[in-house]
Amino acid sequence: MTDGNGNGAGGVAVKLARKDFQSDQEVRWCPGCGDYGILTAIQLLLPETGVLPENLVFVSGIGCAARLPYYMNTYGVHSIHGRAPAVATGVALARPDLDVWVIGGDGDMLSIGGNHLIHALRRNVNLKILMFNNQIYGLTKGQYSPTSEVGKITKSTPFGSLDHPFNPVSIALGAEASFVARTHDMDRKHMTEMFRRAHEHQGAAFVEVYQNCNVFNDGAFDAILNKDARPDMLIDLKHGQPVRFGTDGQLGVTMNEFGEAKIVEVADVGEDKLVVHDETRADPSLAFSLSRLADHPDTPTPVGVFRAIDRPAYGASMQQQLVAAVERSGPGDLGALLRSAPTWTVE
Amino acid sequence: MTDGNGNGAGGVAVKLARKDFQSDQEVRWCPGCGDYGILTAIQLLLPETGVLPENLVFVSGIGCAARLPYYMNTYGVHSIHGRAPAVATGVALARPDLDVWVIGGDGDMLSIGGNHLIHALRRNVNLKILMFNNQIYGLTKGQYSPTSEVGKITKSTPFGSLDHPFNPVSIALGAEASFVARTHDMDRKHMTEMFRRAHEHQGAAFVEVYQNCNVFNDGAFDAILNKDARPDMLIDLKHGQPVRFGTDGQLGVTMNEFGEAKIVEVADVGEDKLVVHDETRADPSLAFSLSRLADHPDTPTPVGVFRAIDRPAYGASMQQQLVAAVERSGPGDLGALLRSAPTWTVE
Amino acid sequence: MTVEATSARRAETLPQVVIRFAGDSGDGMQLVGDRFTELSAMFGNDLATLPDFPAEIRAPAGTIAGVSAFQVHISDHDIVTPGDTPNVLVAMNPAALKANLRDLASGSTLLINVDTFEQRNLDKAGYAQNPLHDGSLAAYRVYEVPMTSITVEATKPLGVKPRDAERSKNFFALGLICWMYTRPTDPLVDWIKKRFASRPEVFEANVAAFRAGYNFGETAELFDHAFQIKPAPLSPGEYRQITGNVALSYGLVAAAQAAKLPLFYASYPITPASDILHELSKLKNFGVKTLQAEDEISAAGIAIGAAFAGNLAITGTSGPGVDLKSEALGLAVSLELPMIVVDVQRGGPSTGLPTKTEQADLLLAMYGRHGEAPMPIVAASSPSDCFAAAFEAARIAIKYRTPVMLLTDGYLANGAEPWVLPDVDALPDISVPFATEPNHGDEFWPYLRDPETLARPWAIPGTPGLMHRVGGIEKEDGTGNISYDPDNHDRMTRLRAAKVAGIANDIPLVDVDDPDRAEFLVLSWGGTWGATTEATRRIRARGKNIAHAHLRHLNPFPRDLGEVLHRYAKVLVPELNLGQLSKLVRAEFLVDAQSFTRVAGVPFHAAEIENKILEMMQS
Amino acid sequence: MTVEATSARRAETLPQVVIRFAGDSGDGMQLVGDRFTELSAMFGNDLATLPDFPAEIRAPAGTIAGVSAFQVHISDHDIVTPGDTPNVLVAMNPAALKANLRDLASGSTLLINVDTFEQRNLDKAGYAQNPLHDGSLAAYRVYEVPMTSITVEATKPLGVKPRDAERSKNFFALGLICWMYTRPTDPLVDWIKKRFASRPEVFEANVAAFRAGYNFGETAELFDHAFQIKPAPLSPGEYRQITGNVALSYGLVAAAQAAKLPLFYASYPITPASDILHELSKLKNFGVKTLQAEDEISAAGIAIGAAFAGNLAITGTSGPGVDLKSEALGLAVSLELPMIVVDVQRGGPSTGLPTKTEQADLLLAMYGRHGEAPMPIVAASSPSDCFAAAFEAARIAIKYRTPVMLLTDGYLANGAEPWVLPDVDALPDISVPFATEPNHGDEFWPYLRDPETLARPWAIPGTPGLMHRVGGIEKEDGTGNISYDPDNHDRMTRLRAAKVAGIANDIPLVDVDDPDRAEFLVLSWGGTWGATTEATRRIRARGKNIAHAHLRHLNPFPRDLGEVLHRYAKVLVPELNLGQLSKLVRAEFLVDAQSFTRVAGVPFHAAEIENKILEMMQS
Ligand SMILES: Cc1ncc(C[n+]2csc(CCOP(=O)(O)OP(=O)(O)O)c2C)c(N)n1
Ligand SMILES: Cc1ncc(C[n+]2csc(CCOP(=O)(O)OP(=O)(O)O)c2C)c(N)n1
Ligand code: SF4
Ligand code: SF4
Ligand SMILES: [Mg+2]
Ligand SMILES: [Mg+2]
Repeated sequence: MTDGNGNGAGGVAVKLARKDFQSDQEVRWCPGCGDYGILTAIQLLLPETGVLPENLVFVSGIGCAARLPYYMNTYGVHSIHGRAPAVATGVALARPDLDVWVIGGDGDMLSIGGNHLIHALRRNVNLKILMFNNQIYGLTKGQYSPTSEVGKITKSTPFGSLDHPFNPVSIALGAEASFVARTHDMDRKHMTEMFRRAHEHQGAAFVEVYQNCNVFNDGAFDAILNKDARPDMLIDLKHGQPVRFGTDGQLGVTMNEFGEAKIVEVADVGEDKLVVHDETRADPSLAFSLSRLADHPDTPTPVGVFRAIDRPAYGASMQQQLVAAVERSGPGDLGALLRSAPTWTVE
Repeated sequence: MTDGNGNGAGGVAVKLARKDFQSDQEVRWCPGCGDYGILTAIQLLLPETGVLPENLVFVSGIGCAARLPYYMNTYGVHSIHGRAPAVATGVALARPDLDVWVIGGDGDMLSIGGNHLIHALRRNVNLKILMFNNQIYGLTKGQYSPTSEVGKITKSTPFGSLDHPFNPVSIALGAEASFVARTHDMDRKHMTEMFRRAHEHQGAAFVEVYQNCNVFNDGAFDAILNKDARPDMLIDLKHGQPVRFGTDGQLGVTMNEFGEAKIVEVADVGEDKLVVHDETRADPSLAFSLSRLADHPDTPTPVGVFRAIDRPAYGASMQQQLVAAVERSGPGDLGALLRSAPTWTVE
Repeated sequence: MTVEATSARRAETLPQVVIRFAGDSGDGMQLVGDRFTELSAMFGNDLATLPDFPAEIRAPAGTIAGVSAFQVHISDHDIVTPGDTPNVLVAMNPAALKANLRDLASGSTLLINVDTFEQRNLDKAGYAQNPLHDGSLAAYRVYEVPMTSITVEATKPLGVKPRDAERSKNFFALGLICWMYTRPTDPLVDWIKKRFASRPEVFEANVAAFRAGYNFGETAELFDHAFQIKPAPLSPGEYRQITGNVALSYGLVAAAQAAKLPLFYASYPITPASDILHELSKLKNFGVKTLQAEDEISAAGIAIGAAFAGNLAITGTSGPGVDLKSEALGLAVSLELPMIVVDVQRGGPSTGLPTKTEQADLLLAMYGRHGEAPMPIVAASSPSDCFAAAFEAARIAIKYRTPVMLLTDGYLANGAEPWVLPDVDALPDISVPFATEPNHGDEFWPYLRDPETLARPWAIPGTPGLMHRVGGIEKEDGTGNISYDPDNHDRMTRLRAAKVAGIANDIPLVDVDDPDRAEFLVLSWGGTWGATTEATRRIRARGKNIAHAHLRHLNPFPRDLGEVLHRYAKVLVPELNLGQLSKLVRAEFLVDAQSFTRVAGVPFHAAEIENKILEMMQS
Repeated sequence: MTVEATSARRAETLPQVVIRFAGDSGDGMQLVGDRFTELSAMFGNDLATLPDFPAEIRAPAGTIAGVSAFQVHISDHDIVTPGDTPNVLVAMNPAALKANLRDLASGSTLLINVDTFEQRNLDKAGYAQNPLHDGSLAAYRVYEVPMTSITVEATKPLGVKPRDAERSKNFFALGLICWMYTRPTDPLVDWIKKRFASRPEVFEANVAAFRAGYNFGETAELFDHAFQIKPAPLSPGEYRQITGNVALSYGLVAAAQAAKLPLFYASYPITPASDILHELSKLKNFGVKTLQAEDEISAAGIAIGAAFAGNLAITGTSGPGVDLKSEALGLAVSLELPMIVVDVQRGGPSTGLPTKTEQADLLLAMYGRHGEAPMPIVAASSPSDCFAAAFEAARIAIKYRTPVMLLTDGYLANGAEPWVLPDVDALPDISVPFATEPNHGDEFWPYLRDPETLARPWAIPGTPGLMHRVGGIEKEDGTGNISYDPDNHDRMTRLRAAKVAGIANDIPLVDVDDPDRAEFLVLSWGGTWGATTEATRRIRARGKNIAHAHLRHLNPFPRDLGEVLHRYAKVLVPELNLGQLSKLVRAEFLVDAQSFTRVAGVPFHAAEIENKILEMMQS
């Protein structure tokens, strides 16, 4: 049994369009919010996947990002802050036939929900987890988040925050994630591609989406995402290809003797010294070193798929155990179960 | 202000002994439990550090490991399951003069307490965190834990567990830990050394201690810790030295082009191809790749300090902000504070 | 060998006996207790048991903290409690004696493994003098038996090393007790054989020890005669012995079958609830899914997700876990999805007494969520009743699309009693149809309620055309869309309350046991059923009138409860807390219910309730 | 320019007026509401305010969901509520009109920004027809004012682009209202100057808009005359305006000083409690430590750690956060450490109505922890009273070494009123000594209680010789060592309860406001104080007798509460929940307290309570 491709029963391919995935609820984010573009990318992707709206479940926690399920004409649960990965795990394991997505912000998933996230990743539950990282708490009006840079001045840190931020890709890799990618709200094509890859992955797929909160943290990613900055600031990871970027591909990434990824001028080292990206390495070290290139999105930052390996998805394994048990012991017989301890009869 | 060395006020060096750190409570672990040895190592180390018992606080959650504070003649809080890093954060930030240790099991710290752990690490709160990893739930009598290997048969998984385990060193590194080490309950000297290093570190120090639960998971580490296995199975990381092991130092670790640590015969590659360990790399990639050498403790497994870098400890930074605020605005004046909005007087 | 026949002296007949086996955690007391119970069950006695585990940590051998005990009450008549005070205490070491002696009435019998009464063990138990010699046991009938040494002797011919042989001494004790109470021995020998099939030397040693114990009774001059307790006239049926946790697990499985739903149990291990997880984890061929979550919050979230997806979703835990689930349960209340939360109550607050029993989570179950978040509450009354209680919780959850709190406790969970097996084919159908069609023109309104039950439709993912979103923000009545309208919130708050309150119409009236039109009613709930029942029997045996009502449903109450309570001049509510049910009935019915409480981590003794009743009858 | 003087027409004097400013979230209604309030406060009126934020998400401009409102009640006499229904509604767009109209009585005044009443906006608000033209506003005095266009005109000379100019229209509205109610204008202009010091073009535009609004009132023929509301005869003292969240923050700082303890506030952001975190984060020069934790459980844990280490530790949140903290609070109860949990209640269950007010966490505060885990509960009654309530919570926490629940609500948190500044030098000393010496021979027993308060010693790390361990497992009375002894557990459970119950001896008796020896008492708690007070005033104004008692302490109750309640033939308990306090007093005192409830996310109107009282007087 394969975990949730969600193509449903009929088998008859129905051609669906974006509007089939749009609910009748008015989209309520601030004008200019990056969430709009992400929603669009999802709604554009889904018709291409062949999945039927009724076989999709979007689960979220609380936050601006977490409102997304309301806008999807699918099944959805807008749960409580931080718990979306848990609720979604329940959906996905109860019904491995479904296609389950988890949506949340950086606070929802890495602050209060950090534990559920890392456990969903290590378990490899078949979930497509999209974390909208705006490096701020949007919904509660602007406190710093676990991805905010040190020294961040916010309502709760008027003298600057002290906490060293998480690098979401690093922590996901540290948590044994089988699929990790990063994209951003300024590039619909890239987003769609990443979401497609996540969707195709069997198991837990974690996608960090850099998202602009134009109200409380405007321009957080400008240094890397401004149109003219991008060529020199975005490192587009491509499987099987040397890691290379820059307007004319003049920059690249090599591995030093400590296993650290370093940015170099290609001309200085020669193209064959560049790291050739391989998403499928069993060892997550390559993906991890790449994730360390940018401590904070103001130096050249990799986007794309860091890691995509095969590992049994939890739901499928669980299902197998049930099937194997029936094969071994026959389908459960309640009467026999009650008699599994010695019995005696009183006449 | 330095964070908690705990040497206390007087300044007069008192020579303390092991017994000064032993409480009057009977130690209650199963005979043969690895926890005994760890307790001893701690109690042997402390007199050497010069810290006074009254300046020490041991905080724990719930579990067999978490009973340790009762046996220490120091201040202690045996809190609730998973929350020790939070409680300890409160102690350490309220009182940066104290020397605060956190003790817990793999379930306590990585299952229910995973989120508090990773946040304490990224914040770099001045805590010495010792996680006794026996790859099982001891206190609740033998369920699998987040560090148990896949397929583990336990009370809660009679047909084998499905979850891919965490590698505690990897997750700590992914969570931006500034100090990460690993040791084991069979080598008191090594333990003591690791605890000493943790104690000297300013900030959050995470030490994974492989610990045998001889009742519910006996021999989990035999493959690497049996006396005769050790030379070939333990990779003793030493700062500034090539990573080398084996009875005659015949084995070593190199870095491949993907930044992956690989075990080699030194004779095959030559000593100068070996990785030279450097705890102090700003980039945690080296430490991370080393942590991946052993997915599970049945292949050669590194022990020692993986990473030890300088980063401001949270308590010290917090204190600095308070001091700076007083310097900037003078000590707080309550009367003036109440008048910080316009006032008027009714006669 | 069928040993009864060999007994020379005539056995004296007793109506009942309460035996407590006590020893070190490593001494195997639970095992022999279980065996004795099983033998007695098969023999036809009525019975009830009370295991008493040492606290969660393993204490050093020989210390008070390490004492493990197992009490069993067997009788020739219907009984409902494991007995107030043991008639016989088997004490394998000084600590076991010290820890248990205070529970014994004078005149009781002590069977003491005298081999262990040496200085080291006396010290560990905190005895300044050897109690066997200082006269402090004068009030008891003390039998000093060198259990260890006879066991070692008896197994020597088998080539067993003394160290190993010692480990069989619990079977010696069991053999002795079996002789004393003329139990059949063949089944026991068979059991040992099966259990230790793969280790024949252990099997042989244990059998040898068991026989040595039996023969010791037979031959030693210590005992006048054996006793016998005749089978009890139990109602006809096929019986087995069952503990509360197993009964509860089976009840869930039965409910899932009766509801035609897959069962999904998500939990995080915690004493004394873990065994439910262990039990259900074995039942994969029943299609039962179990998941050991990373914590209790996750387990609750997983259950919510599974319920949304159309499973019968359960999350089980004990008090600390219920605390943690509070927020998720509020969500479940708001989502109006069927789900069961099992709370196997233990001693609190905080970590408290994790292996002991208590009933102090009732008000948490009622009120432990922010906002107005009502949940039905069902409680089990005896170990075997956990089956029916679980079934009833599921029925309510499914029919009313609501999370239900199912309360048991440490005593019920681990206690055992005989149970007439229910006819599994006669279990009522508790299934409800999933929604399959639009219910409002061609729209689907997820909060359009059934006018009778007020339940909302359960439309599960995969159903074409019924796609909808649910969430914890207040929803518009009917459509389920987010609504911040003040009046709608007031209406929805009252609707949620009315739905739960309305369940009162769907549960039985109070079943009052009042043969004599008494003026005094005792009202019990949960695990105090047994002690209360026994207490009222004793009161009646004294020729006094007393009424007893027991509540299975704590929220809502049976609809005639107020009326029933007001019928009595005196109402007493015995509880293992500081008066939680009494608070509820006082508030609801303004009845001057008197609270009788004990919070000691142990079930009530029937005598405590009996005395309290007598005292109140006086005044 | 001091504009009052220029008014040609004579102003009519009113005793009071209730004005509601309503517009789109982006329209700056909270800002002008605040400004008007401040002007009125400085002018000497008594006042109370009620902001009404849109729900947590930012809704599209022009929609009902995006409407933000601010109500202010100003008067020439002592007032206690923000007013039941506005006399004047300023509606900046159709949605604002639609969302607020239902709260208005006929005859009220509507000031409408007519520029926004075009098709697009009417559609967004869901108006099929333009209400200005379809006669639906016939019952009101409608003033159609082209606020946007006049603002644009007025700022044109400054070279402001129309798009930018529009943003000043709220100041136009404010100017108009200031004219209508003859407010002093200089302070406002000063304020604008200060606020926009760094952006002179904004400053100038806003001042121009403000003046244009003022002059519009003065010159347009629309208005007969302006009104004036004389200063109120407030008791003498130095006043400021304060919201509940700020008052609470200051109360904590004051308590820390009075207790000579450093203040540590650990919290996770949540509406409507976040502002306490924001406020305290600014006060680093007071030595106040704040920490934004990763979640509410962590915040509670951090507070426990800080308390153990000797700080005055606080953790603040709202309902969902209290749920999550339950387990940690049980630990705090067991550890017997001083600590305050602030619950700024909001609409539940679950996410509920996160920006609205409610009082439905009282029973959660009482019972929301497994086991018997009693916590004192203190509640604030008005925005400024949050200062005193916080101080009192700290006093109890410190003196009795117990976690204390401090309840406020969304209305108190964001509402504002004038406050007489307390004399900070006269604050009572609430410090307690830390333990410094052994207390039992040469041993230190951490659970040896003060015989009077039953508090245990607070020995903080760093104190030589007093090293000790505390934990959540049951402790032996006195020594604090782990104890599984049954009787000890019973004793400790009762001791913990007795300690909290004993606080009744240390709090004031019920303060009953009963000038006429009435037979009917209204019992209120928390934020319903204002509406209840106003309702009883109105009842008395009708010549009827009514008594009113308000509870600051919900656990324990004042020790004479039962007696007080039994003195009255009728007792009414109005609450913004389904009757939580009424349950508590009924259970405790068997008094037939009637519950009057509304759960609509908004404070009671005094009229609702008034009518309920009248109705009950009838029957
Ligand atoms: C238990 C709980 N705690 C706190 C909150 C308040 N809260 C809602 S969303 C949020 C964080 C929002 O930040 P993020 O997850 O990054 O989402 P964003 O709004 O930035 O998309 C918080 C703290 C809550 N709803 N529930
Ligand atoms: C909230 C809560 N959930 C569950 C438990 C039960 N519990 C106690 S310790 C423990 C896990 C023990 O495993 P670990 O942390 O690895 O410690 P060990 O006993 O192996 O040293 C569990 C599940 C609890 N005490 N509290
Ligand atoms: S607050 Fe920020 S994240 Fe939230 S909707 Fe507005 S722009 Fe988007
Ligand atoms: S159960 Fe295991 S970990 Fe716990 S004390 Fe015993 S041996 Fe040690
Ligand atoms: Mg965010
Ligand atoms: Mg463990």
